[in-house]
Amino acid sequence: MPVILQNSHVSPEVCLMTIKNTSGRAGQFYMLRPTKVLDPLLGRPISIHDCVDGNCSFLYRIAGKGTKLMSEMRAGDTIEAYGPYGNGFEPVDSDIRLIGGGIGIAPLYFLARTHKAMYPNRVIEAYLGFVEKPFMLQYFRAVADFVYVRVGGYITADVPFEENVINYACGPNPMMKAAKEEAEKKNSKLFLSLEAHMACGVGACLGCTCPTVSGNKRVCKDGPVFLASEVSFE
Amino acid sequence: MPVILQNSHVSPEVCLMTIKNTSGRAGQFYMLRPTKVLDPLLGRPISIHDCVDGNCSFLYRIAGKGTKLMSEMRAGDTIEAYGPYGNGFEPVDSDIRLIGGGIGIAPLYFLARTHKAMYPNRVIEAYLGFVEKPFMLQYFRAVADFVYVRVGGYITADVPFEENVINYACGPNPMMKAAKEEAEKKNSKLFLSLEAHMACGVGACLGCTCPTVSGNKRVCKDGPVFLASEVSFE
Amino acid sequence: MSRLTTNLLGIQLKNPVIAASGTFGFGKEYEGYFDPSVLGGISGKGLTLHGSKGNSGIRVCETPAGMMNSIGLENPGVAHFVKHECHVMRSTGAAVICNLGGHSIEDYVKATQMINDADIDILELNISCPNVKEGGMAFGMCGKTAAEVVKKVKAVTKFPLMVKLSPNASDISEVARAVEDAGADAISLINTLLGMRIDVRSKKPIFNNVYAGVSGPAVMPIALRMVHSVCKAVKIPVVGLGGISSYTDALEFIMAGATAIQVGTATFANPFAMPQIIEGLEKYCVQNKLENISEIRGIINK
Amino acid sequence: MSRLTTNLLGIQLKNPVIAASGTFGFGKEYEGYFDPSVLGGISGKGLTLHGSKGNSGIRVCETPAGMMNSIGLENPGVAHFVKHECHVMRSTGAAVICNLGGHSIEDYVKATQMINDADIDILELNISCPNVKEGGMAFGMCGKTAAEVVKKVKAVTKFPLMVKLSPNASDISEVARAVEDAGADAISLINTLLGMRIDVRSKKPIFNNVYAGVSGPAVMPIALRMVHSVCKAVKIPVVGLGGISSYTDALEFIMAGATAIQVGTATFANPFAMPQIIEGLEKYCVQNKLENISEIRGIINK
Ligand SMILES: Cc1cc2nc3c(=O)[nH]c(=O)nc-3n(C[C@H](O)[C@H](O)[C@H](O)COP(=O)(O)OP(=O)(O)OC[C@H]3O[C@@H](n4cnc5c(N)ncnc54)[C@H](O)[C@@H]3O)c2cc1C
Ligand SMILES: Cc1cc2nc3c(=O)[nH]c(=O)nc-3n(C[C@H](O)[C@H](O)[C@H](O)COP(=O)(O)OP(=O)(O)OC[C@H]3O[C@@H](n4cnc5c(N)ncnc54)[C@H](O)[C@@H]3O)c2cc1C
Ligand SMILES: Cc1cc2nc3c(=O)[nH]c(=O)nc-3n(C[C@H](O)[C@H](O)[C@H](O)COP(=O)(O)O)c2cc1C
Ligand SMILES: Cc1cc2nc3c(=O)[nH]c(=O)nc-3n(C[C@H](O)[C@H](O)[C@H](O)COP(=O)(O)O)c2cc1C
Ligand code: FES
Ligand code: FES
Repeated sequence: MPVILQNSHVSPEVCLMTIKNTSGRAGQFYMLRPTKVLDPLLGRPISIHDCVDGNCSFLYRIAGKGTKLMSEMRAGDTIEAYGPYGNGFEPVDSDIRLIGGGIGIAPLYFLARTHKAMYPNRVIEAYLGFVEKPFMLQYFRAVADFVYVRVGGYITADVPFEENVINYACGPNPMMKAAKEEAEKKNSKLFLSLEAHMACGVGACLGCTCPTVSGNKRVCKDGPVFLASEVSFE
Repeated sequence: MPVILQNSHVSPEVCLMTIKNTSGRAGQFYMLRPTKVLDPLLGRPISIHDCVDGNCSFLYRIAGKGTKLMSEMRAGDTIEAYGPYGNGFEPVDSDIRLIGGGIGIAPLYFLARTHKAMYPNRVIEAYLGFVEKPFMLQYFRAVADFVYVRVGGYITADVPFEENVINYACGPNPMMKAAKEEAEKKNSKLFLSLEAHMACGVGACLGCTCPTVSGNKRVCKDGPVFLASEVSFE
Repeated sequence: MSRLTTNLLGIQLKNPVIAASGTFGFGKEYEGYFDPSVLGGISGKGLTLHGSKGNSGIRVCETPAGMMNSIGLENPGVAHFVKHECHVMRSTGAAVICNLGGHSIEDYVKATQMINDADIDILELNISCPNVKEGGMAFGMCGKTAAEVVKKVKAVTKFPLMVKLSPNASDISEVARAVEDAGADAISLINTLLGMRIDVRSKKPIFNNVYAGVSGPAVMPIALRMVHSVCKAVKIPVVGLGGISSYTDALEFIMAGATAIQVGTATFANPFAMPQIIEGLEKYCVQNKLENISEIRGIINK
Repeated sequence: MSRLTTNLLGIQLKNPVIAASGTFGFGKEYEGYFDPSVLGGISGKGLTLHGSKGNSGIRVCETPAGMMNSIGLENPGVAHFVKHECHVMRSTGAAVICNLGGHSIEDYVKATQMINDADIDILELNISCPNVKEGGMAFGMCGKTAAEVVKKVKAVTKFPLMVKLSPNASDISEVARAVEDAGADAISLINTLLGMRIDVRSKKPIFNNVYAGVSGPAVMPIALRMVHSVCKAVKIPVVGLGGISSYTDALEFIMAGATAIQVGTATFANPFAMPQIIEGLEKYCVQNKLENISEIRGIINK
């Protein structure tokens, strides 16, 4: 079973865990189970925040029971980690803009790193919104060309959606809905990394479906990354 | 929540855990819960194996889910420990004989230490039976005047029950039943520390009752130590 | 009046948290952990007319996030209760609920008459114990038999009558309506769900009775659903229980329509469960600016 | 013949472990973890005549040692299954069980006729889905309605017919006897238990449908009890499921009388659950010198 290499707080509510022998692409996620017993039962979907030398790190917010337990684990403990799951972000040779809301910034960092490595001459701008205290800014500053931070309110209001820049958004649903509307107005291409309650993570249970223009899609298997124009918010 | 001071194997199947700020008399027990989640749900009754400077130690066999989890805990972890529960052994100014079967030896060590401290001139003999490899013998040798060990078969067959020596037995039910029969034949006084599945440990649920000559008794509250002559084995 | 004060059948409970029958003795066993006077009420161990030694063999075992019991209503009998235990319960300072089981309608009626001499607040009629061979749950399995015993008991009791329903009933809302029509003043639910475990080593059922009652967090979603549908089916107050182990669990039952809640199995796992739930509800009211917890009662149905 | 070979309605299963409907797609989703050919069988996602988009809103949530789902039978429809999915299932190498739900008797019958063109081994009639508004579980709630649909389906299907029962039925043994009399060749149980959860923050039920189905280890003792009583009530083979997550759980069901078992929720928590159960059963047979697992089937009743 995968071993935890380190696990520490980056803020009172947010932790960073590195798990040995895990891998994946930006935008993919793992189902993490912090117990060996039957409660909590299901894995928790957590995006890959970075991956270096075959060890992925995960940035997670203590939201409830499962993430609380995760936050109490220590280096050397083992954790059930199933994945990598999902399609991940499609790397495109273009300037890109990252739009992150709260813990939604987690997968965007890995995307930024991957994009910079593949297309070093392309511009990466990060628009990061937080309800309270921002976190992980230094990470984004190290890799993005421009980092804009907002505390409170909607970060999407500040993003200059443009036709020739591709946008990637991850955050709470209302933020993503707003991003979709803004992007469509400006005719700007936008990818969303969606959230949904999940049971299996592999496409077997149909617990995570979201309606799209081409019918129901499974967030875990067909996503979590979708072109915003295809997603039908309820 | 009580902190674990140390936890280590004394044999592949048996561990010794010391928990800070716990207390009690020989023959009493704690309900230990190795998780903060809802599975396993109930505390596990484990006898006090020793108590030094306000820290009790517990000798336990990995029997199932709960004790397995206990065995994986480490110094510094916290554990839910409720107790001390039960009546414990009554110290008597007499020569005594301890009869332990397998992990049943756990509470007898503390009894021996207490007895030696109170009545240093009294003789303590320990008859310890094991299915396979014996464990903790050095502990008993340090405090008892005589230690007899049997591997396989019934230890009770080897115990010279005598009228003027008080016997204390703890072990699997068939052993205790045999001890009772032998002791009665020889008119020798015998105390038994009984086992029963428990839910509450405080006498509230009636889950642990055993039939006695004076009606049902709660093993957790009225016991776990009973005069053998009062216990009615089914 | 505090934010948690709850009126149940004319009795002022300090708060809506009641110790469930069979899990709290007659009120004194957990005194080492907390003062039972903090509780809204205590439902005592289920009584039967003549008392009983209960079932033989293993009586409790654990299941995933739950437990099973086959106590079989071990109890000292109604006469002993009236003479010795009801004072003990009264001395706790919590409202006193007397839980009564039985094997026949005559037993129930006789016992009810004897309890009239006791100092209690509410009579909780247990027609839902799955662990006794005759009677018990059998009365709670359908509306007709349930109504019959409720009518007879209601005719003789001088206390407010709460009837405890079985989740094993065919249609629990139907049973609820029947007991309401028969004169019940309140309903409590759920008792334990019928379950079974096998010891694979001995190749025998764990319990001598083969089946036993499942309780604890595992059954919480099932209990909540039943409480919700009974709240919609009847007008009398409903006391919800089944797997409650945290104040948010308690809130779910209250939001589904329960007037009060009971806590059973959770206390075994965590002796402080009830005081913690009370504290959690109190804080919730403060944070959400509720003058009384009743403001959110049944809110999901509104 | 291996120690685990199990004959179910004339079909030779490699072992008695079947993936439960709705938890294993059409057999390919867990290929990254293990080769599905190791399984005794696979029951595919429940189909309906015309297919369905399923329910809106949150569809799964966790409960203590269990989960709830309100998928609402999202499926591509029978025609699509016959054309595209049954070959996929066949290619896994495990026995192919087609799970069929429906909203009306006519639907069930029409769908059954269409499935006659498919390459499957067993038809599993789902009269127990709690998550669809019309039909579904309604058919499985009492013996009379259950028998009616079973009779009509049995008359037209060319495959062995297994009927999947609902634990929410009034008297599950009565339903079991009724479907046996109506011509069912086997029975599987349990489907999910009706439950509910409330989001205390939004003060609304978690699920748009309010109630949803509970599954997973939490329900295991309840499922085992029902399987045991159905095994005693009928002569046809019984396939047991509900909360099985280890080989000892599987043994309990087999010792209670089940011919085979299914595993659902456990696979979500641990993708290797089924291969581990198979391995555990195999070892158990070796250690206990069983030539075939069937030697302990129903042993607690002997
Ligand atoms: C594809 C994907 C990637 C994600 N990546 C991250 C990440 O990198 N960092 C991070 O902090 N969070 C991430 N989340 C959200 C994270 O999964 C939830 O916060 C987490 O499951 C909460 O679990 P809990 O036990 O702490 O909370 P509880 O409320 O106790 O969880 C109860 C149940 O609800 C589910 N649940 C609760 N909230 C959510 C949610 N927002 N999304 C999905 N399921 C939920 C849980 O998985 C669990 O099954 C991601 C979600 C998805 C779908
Ligand atoms: C008063 C008393 C003192 C004890 N002292 C010790 C001790 O010092 N060292 C030690 O190793 N063991 C002791 N035991 C036995 C110990 O409680 C069990 O081995 C333990 O509960 C098994 O839990 P598990 O989760 O590992 O096993 P599981 O089989 O997974 O347990 C399942 C359930 O059954 C109960 N259970 C299983 N076996 C027993 C048993 N033999 N007695 C009571 N309940 C049981 C568990 O408590 C749990 O609720 C004592 C028992 C009692 C009653
Ligand atoms: C050990 C035990 C004994 C019980 N005895 C009784 C009883 O005597 N009378 C009764 O009405 N219910 C009895 N119950 C049922 C509980 O009061 C309660 O209805 C049930 O356990 C569900 O609640 P819980 O999940 O909070 O425990 C008993 C339950 C347990 C676990
Ligand atoms: C997400 C999910 C989807 C399900 N879909 C179906 C279905 O389509 N048809 C069906 O008969 N049962 C369905 N079930 C019920 C399972 O097949 C099984 O009966 C139930 O979950 C109990 O078993 P378990 O505890 O092992 O999961 C579903 C269960 C779950 C959890
Ligand atoms: S989580 Fe099961 S299909 Fe997506
Ligand atoms: S364990 Fe509850 S009375 Fe003894």
